Amino acid sequence: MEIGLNHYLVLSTILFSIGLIGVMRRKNLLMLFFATEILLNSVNISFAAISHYNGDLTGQMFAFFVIAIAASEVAVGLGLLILWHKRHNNIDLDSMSTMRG
Amino acid sequence: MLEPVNISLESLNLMTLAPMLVPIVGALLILIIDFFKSEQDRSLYVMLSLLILGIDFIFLIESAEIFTENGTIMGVFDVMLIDGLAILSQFIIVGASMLFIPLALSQKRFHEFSYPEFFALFLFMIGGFQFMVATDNLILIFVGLETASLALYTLIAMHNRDKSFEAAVKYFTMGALAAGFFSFGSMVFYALTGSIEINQIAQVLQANNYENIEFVLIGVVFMLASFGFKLSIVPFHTWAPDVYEGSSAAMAGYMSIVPKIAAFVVAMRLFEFLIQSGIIWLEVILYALVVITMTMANIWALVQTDVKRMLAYSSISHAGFVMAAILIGTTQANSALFLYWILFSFTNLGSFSMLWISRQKNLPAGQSSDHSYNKFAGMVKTAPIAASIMALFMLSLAGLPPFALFWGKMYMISSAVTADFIVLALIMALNSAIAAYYYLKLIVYMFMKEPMKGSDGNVSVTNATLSLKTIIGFAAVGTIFAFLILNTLLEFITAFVYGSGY
Amino acid sequence: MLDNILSILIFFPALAAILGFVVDKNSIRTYGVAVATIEFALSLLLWFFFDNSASGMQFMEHIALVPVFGINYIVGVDGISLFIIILAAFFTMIGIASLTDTKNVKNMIITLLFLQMTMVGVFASLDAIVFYVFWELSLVPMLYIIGAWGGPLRIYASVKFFLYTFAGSLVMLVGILVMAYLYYQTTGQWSFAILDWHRLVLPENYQLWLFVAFFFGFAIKVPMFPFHTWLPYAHGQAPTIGSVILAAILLKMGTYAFVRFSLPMFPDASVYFMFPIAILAIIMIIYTAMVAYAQKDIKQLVAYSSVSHMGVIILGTFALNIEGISGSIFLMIAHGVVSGALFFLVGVIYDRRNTKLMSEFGGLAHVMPRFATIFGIMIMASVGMPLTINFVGEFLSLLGFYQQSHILTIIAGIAIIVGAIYMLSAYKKMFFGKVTKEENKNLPDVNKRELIALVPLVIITIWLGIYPKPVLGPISNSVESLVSLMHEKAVTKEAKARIPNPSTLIIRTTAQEAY
Amino acid sequence: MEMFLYIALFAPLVGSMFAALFSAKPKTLIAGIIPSALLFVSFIASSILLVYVLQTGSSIHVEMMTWMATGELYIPFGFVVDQVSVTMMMVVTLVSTVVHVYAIGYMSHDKSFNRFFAWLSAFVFSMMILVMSDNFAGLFIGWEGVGLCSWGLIGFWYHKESATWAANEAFIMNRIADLGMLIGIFLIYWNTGTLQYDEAFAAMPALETDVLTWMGIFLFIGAMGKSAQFPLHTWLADAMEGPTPVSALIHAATMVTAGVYLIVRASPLYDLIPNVGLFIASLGAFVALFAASMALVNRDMKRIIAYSTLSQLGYMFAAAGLGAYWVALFHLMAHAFFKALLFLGAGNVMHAMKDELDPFKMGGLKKVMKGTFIMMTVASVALAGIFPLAGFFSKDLILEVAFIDNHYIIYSVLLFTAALTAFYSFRLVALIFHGEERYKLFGIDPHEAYKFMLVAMSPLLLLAVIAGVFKMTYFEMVTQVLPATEYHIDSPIVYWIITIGTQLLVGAAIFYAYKKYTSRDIKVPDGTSAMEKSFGYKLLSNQYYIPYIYEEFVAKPYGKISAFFWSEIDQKIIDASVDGIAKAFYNTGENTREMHSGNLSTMLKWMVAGTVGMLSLAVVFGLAARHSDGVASILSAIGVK
Amino acid sequence: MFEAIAFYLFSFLTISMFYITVTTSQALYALTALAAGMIFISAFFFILGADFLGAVQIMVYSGAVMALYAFGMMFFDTTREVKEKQGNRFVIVGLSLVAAVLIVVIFAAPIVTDNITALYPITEGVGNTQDIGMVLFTKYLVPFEVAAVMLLVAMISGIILAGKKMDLSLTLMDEDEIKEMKKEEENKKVLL
Repeated sequence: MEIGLNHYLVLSTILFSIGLIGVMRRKNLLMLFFATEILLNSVNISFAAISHYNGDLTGQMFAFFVIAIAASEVAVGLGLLILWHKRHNNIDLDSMSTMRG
Repeated sequence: MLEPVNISLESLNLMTLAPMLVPIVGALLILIIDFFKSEQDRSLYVMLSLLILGIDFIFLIESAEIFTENGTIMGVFDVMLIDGLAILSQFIIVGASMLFIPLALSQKRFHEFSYPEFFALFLFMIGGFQFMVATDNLILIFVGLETASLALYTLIAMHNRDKSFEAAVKYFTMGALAAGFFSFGSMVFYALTGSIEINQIAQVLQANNYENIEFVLIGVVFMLASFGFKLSIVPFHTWAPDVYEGSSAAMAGYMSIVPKIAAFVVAMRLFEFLIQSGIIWLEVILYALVVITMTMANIWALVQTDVKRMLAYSSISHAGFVMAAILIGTTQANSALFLYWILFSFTNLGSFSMLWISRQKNLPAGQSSDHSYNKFAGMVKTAPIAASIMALFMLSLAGLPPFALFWGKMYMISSAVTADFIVLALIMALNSAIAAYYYLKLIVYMFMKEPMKGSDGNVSVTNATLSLKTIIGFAAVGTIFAFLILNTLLEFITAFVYGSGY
Repeated sequence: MLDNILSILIFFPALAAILGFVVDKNSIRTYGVAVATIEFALSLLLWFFFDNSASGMQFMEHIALVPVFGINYIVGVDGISLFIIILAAFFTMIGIASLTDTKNVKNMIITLLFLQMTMVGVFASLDAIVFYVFWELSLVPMLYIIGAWGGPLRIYASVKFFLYTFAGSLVMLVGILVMAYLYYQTTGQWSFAILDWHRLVLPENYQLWLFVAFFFGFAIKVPMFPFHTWLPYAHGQAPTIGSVILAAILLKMGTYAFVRFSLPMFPDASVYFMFPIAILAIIMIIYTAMVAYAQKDIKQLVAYSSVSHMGVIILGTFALNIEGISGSIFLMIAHGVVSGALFFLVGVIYDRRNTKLMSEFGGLAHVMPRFATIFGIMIMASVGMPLTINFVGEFLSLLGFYQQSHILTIIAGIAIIVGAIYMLSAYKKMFFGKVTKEENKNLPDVNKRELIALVPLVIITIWLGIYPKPVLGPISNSVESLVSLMHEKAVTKEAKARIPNPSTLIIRTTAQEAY
Repeated sequence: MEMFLYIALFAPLVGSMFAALFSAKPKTLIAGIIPSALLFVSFIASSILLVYVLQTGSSIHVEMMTWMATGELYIPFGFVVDQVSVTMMMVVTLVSTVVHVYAIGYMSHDKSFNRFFAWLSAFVFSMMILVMSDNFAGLFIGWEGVGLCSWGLIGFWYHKESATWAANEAFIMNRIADLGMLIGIFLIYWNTGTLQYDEAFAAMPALETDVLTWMGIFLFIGAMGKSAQFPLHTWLADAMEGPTPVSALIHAATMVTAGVYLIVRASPLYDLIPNVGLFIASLGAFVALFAASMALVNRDMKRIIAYSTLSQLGYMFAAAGLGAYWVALFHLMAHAFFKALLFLGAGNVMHAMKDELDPFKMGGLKKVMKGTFIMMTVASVALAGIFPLAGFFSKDLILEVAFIDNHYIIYSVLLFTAALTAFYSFRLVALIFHGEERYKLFGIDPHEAYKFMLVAMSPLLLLAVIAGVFKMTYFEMVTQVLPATEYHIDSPIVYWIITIGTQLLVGAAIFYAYKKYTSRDIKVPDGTSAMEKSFGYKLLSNQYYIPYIYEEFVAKPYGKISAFFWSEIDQKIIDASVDGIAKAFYNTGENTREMHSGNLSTMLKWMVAGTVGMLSLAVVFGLAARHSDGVASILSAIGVK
Repeated sequence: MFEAIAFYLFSFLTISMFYITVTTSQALYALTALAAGMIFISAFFFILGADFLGAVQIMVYSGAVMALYAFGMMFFDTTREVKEKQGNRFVIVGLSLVAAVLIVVIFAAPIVTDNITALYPITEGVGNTQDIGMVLFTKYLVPFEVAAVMLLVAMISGIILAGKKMDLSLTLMDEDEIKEMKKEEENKKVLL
């Protein structure tokens, strides 16, 4: 059984969807951030796979930058999280709705 | 073994990097100054930033001249793309930033402006946006975008109060999701074309005659979602009012202009060729998005009780309006986009600055938000000039001639008409009427109501300083006399947009 | 000086308004009167140097504004616009002179001067965009006047006024842009100059759509049934000066625009829509007259009567012949004078009693005979008594439309009956009978300041009613060329037939001596 | 001669404006004398013009200035003095001079004395314009002008509700007719291209009969209003609320005859359309009978005279309709004299009786008011048409016309009406001047009017007696412009039978009236007698219930419909839908703002939902791409390229 | 064959790990599962011959990111079970399923693409890292540098946000309070 590009794309999509589910259902901010990591990672698989099947390095480059971006986001995200936690002693996003309408 | 690569320095066109490098170097400079001599007054950083942006502006003028002579230039392994769009949008980005930065010198001290990091991050952000617009490489767009966004999240949070944290977290989280969408979208395009440069993508897709239209569309969907977030297109707009409310008024005004023009340029690069190639689905979807964004945002703005939130929704609506340019896709429409945005910058920054000068540290009793309508009641009696200027901005935003935004609106609607989007043109026009209601509401409060009891009359200008007033005066003059420079502006923009092939 | 007189007329009040910020509160009225008088004198100068025999535009000025996009500052007057400009200057002058509101009088006068700029601008501009600029800009001062000095519902009324007209104008803006695009398609260059557009012959289906687009903007301004409901509120709530200017000048923008834009640009569409519009106009005439009869508030009554008369103007305009169009333009001026005066008169009594309910009055003829006389004259003018200014306009309008449709004119003619009904019954309620209310027994008669405003209006009403020629002549000349333009431009057979060809008419200057 | 023309025309205007100067001031005698004097000047000028016209047989035509000129339309202020208009001028100036002088006495106690003369002279001026104009538009000016003055004079005592009501009624009713007139004018303009009498009439024979018929009908509608013909007649009786000199001048002698004048003026038109003429004649005959019947039972002195005026107008229309224009005009003139006299006499009585109008409350006044008694009796005799007074020559001529033209129905109606006329006239005279002195019951102390008032009335008395003498002179003069049909019954026997028969009939009616109403049994009716309860009496005394019908089925519904239009349609439908649009937007905003719950999770869900939505559309499009043709057509319909 | 087995195995593993991450109510489980998932993903990179990427993945995620999260979790109270109020599950599941199904359905069809030319072809016989280095420092030099700036921004942001500078809010303090605070700081410095 040959594993083709489509297999990887489907896998990537499934993972992406799991990420989406996480994004939508998580109320704990930390775990919500985990879900966004999943999103970015799932795409990386596709990039690597396309890169492999096309024999082109660009995909790997993209994945590389995505990893860098993900890492930076973690830094900022955690910073915000800590800030929020310091003030409110929770990281529940339901507590975060003072602005509305 | 790999062959060594020989590259001549000339072929790199390193000059293309100059405008972007200026703010980055400037940011580093500020960091270094802070490192050696901390506890400096904010005015130092404000002026320093202004100077750096000034230099940036000069570089931009330089590259504009080069563009008029040589046309589009690729640089540094063809990653940099300095075309008319890049230059125009950078003008807007840098110009708006220059208008914004003096707002830091407010009467009262606010957290963010007291720290040099703010200015460093601010300059980094500008650098990020400049990179984002000056390339057609999705990687660089992505990285530039994230650089800017991360800095922006921090800038918002640095206002340092609960609402701003909340705003930053919301913006950040949704931004992360949008980043996921962006990378997914890029992946689809990459899978289809083996390239992540928009020109290449366009060429390959055209060569293939859009065989895999479903795949293209999926890519487009994710890109739209991602840029929809940045441009606050309904239903990806939900962050906008909260973030605007949470951040300082000055910052909110800034956010309504600069990130969006950057996103518009990328959206233009990305979607224009698709529109041109006649993908009806994209037209329909953009049509729907444009109409929904304009109309719904207007409708939501109607029911707001806080001026800043109202302006937030109004900004969303304006973004939707301008989004129509991408749908229409003619040279006139794209020129209209830039024209509109330049005029919008003046007016919107002006109106947010008016909010900024009325900012109090502690909310008086009976007010639940910083800039509730009530606060402005009877302003014409206590501060007639301020009230008149505010009214001027509101009328301009409503699209009343001969103030700045009218010309943008007119040109945009004209471009819709010219491209046979008559119904769209009508919708765009009538939306101005809906919008007029909430702008008028503020005017009504200011001019036709009695001041609230117990207000000392000084509320509306409590945060004013000379530098703030200068900026507002500048914006006001720009708003009133826009028609005088319109011809020059239009010629300039059209030449640049046309020269870049859009 | 004469080369730029129109620009001076337009921008002098605005400049004066800006300088007015400096003038002390106590002297501002004198300042305002002085400025308005100068402006009026200038407008008379314009008339003096106006070539009565020429039919084309005069005093043209041309300054490039956005040449890339064909927007130019072009102004000029012909017989159609000349008198409305004079009227605007005149009403601003007597309005300021008779201003009785003491609250924030400085803001009021500055606003009025700005308003004057926009009014003159609308009637003088010959570039669609410049026209549109003034057209829209005129909303702002009026919004402020109604909203800041109005009655209890002033905010609702002012916002309604603004939004309604604004919405209509935006549709018109789209129309303007389409028109410019069509011009661009045909000639290859952008132009918003109305005179250029007049030369553009359009296919009928384009004309229809464009006509509709422009119609929305104009009809709401006029206001035509069923877009009229903002008007009673605006009038009912506005201060006297606001109502006066609104009725006398601002409403005329709509009807003027019909003559300036719709007719010459879309002759076939005008013919096509003639009957629907005439029917709307007739509904306006009769229906609003009946509604006026049901009013309890004298100001609302005058407001509705205003709508009713605007119906006659519309009817005259869409008669599409020289008699009708000249009549409608003359009626614009007449209606401006008469309804302006009526609003002044209502203001006089409102100042004294702070109520506008007719039931609060009665027998005023006993206590205020001079007031009753002037009111009576104006009411008679309003119902179209011959030898008053209104009659000339109404007669010509109806006469003109009679050529197009007998039945509709007969129905429209009911105007003279229903008009008499509501006006006379209102007059009876207010002035006749015994003085029943104690408060009314000692009301002072009109004072000097009020007479300053009213007497000139009475004089004009009668003078132009007896001798309309100085006004009607130039109007007639310009309308003649307008009609011949329409006739030439018309593409459909029906339009050619409906629009008379003036060159075949026998224009007489004296009665034949065959007697 | 032009100078006299202008003097005749503008002297009343000057008088009016002079009196108007004093209008706000208390009574000034001079404000009455000067206008009267000026009217006399006008009368003299008119007389000179009459003499000129009589002598030369030519007419004077002047064009003062342009009024309206646009397109093909050219309307000057042009005046013409020809045989017809000079007759009218004479009548108008004479009667009005008399009335003015009379009014100086009659109104002497009124605080609005000055205003009265301003209005009255203004009326004369309008009337002069009406009769002298050389075109239909000028006629219309006068037409509306007299309407206006009539409004001002009926409602002269504006503190009286009934007076102002009557004034408005008169104005509005006239307006209804004026619309017809206006349409007639439009028709004339668009068909003949001019409004000048001479040119228009010259062009008319070339027109189609249909058009001419419509012209005739519409012009006659105009005449119907001014001359209070059925069904627009109700205002005339109500107009008696005005001061009596007004009734004499406006509502008897001059204004109400303007309709007849119009028909006479437009004789070239009506000659072309005999069917319309017949209709006019029939309507006239009907109105003559109709009005006379109402006069039979009325208990208001002035109303009785008003109905008699109406009845006589019916005669004039009958004559004019039958083409006997000069006869109509002649009767108009004679009628003006004796009817004005009658009214002025009634005014004297009213003064004497402290404004009491019910003749049943008078009786036996001949003792205290000898002069008035004589004048009213003579006027009544003239009205009844007894030889040799004016009425005989004019009215009997009309009967003859009807007879000669073989319109026997009209003839018999008119004849019967003549009897009725005699009856009610002398019923009135008998009740007022003869019988018991019933007024004593009401504690009134009557007295004769001022001497000069009686003197002022005397020219009318004279003319009422001798007007018939001028018949042939008049005929010769006027037939230079009007159709000169002489009406002679061929067989002298028939002629004498008719003439004497008529006289006998009338005499019998007079006798019967005297007999019935001079008896001592006459009481003030209290609504209990059998006659008063009878249907016929009620019908007549309620004026055939026509005012009631107008009130119930026109005026009230009009008010209700107006109120309905305002409160239901204007406010609840039109305005509510405008506000509804605004509210719909606002409510949409209120209802959907929950989308911004401020909850991050919701926001994220919206983002995902938006994306998924677009994805679904993408798939749909994938399907649609296969059926692209159909889709494209739908899309192009909404404006997508 | 080996590739297929490896693909399915790791697919199963990553999917289940990520599934645990998004569904578990224990933050610690989630973190662990995420880390595991990341490492399994790197396996795909190795399978696909992207050795450098695999290494970076492990280093950055398992090293840096996870360490950061771990620190963060120490900061928060992670021992207790995370209670999450769920709104309408139907919406969540529905949306995700629709999204997944739509994309999967489309992707299940093979992508037919011509005209794809590898712009930066993988050079045979050269190590992946070397290959990448070559491209990274020529073509992607600018993005690389911008990424460096981005990391710098992230670093500064992290420091600012989590550091002491945000402890006192000048935004919320009155001007007088700020002045007092500044004075105190001055005094402290003098004392030091």
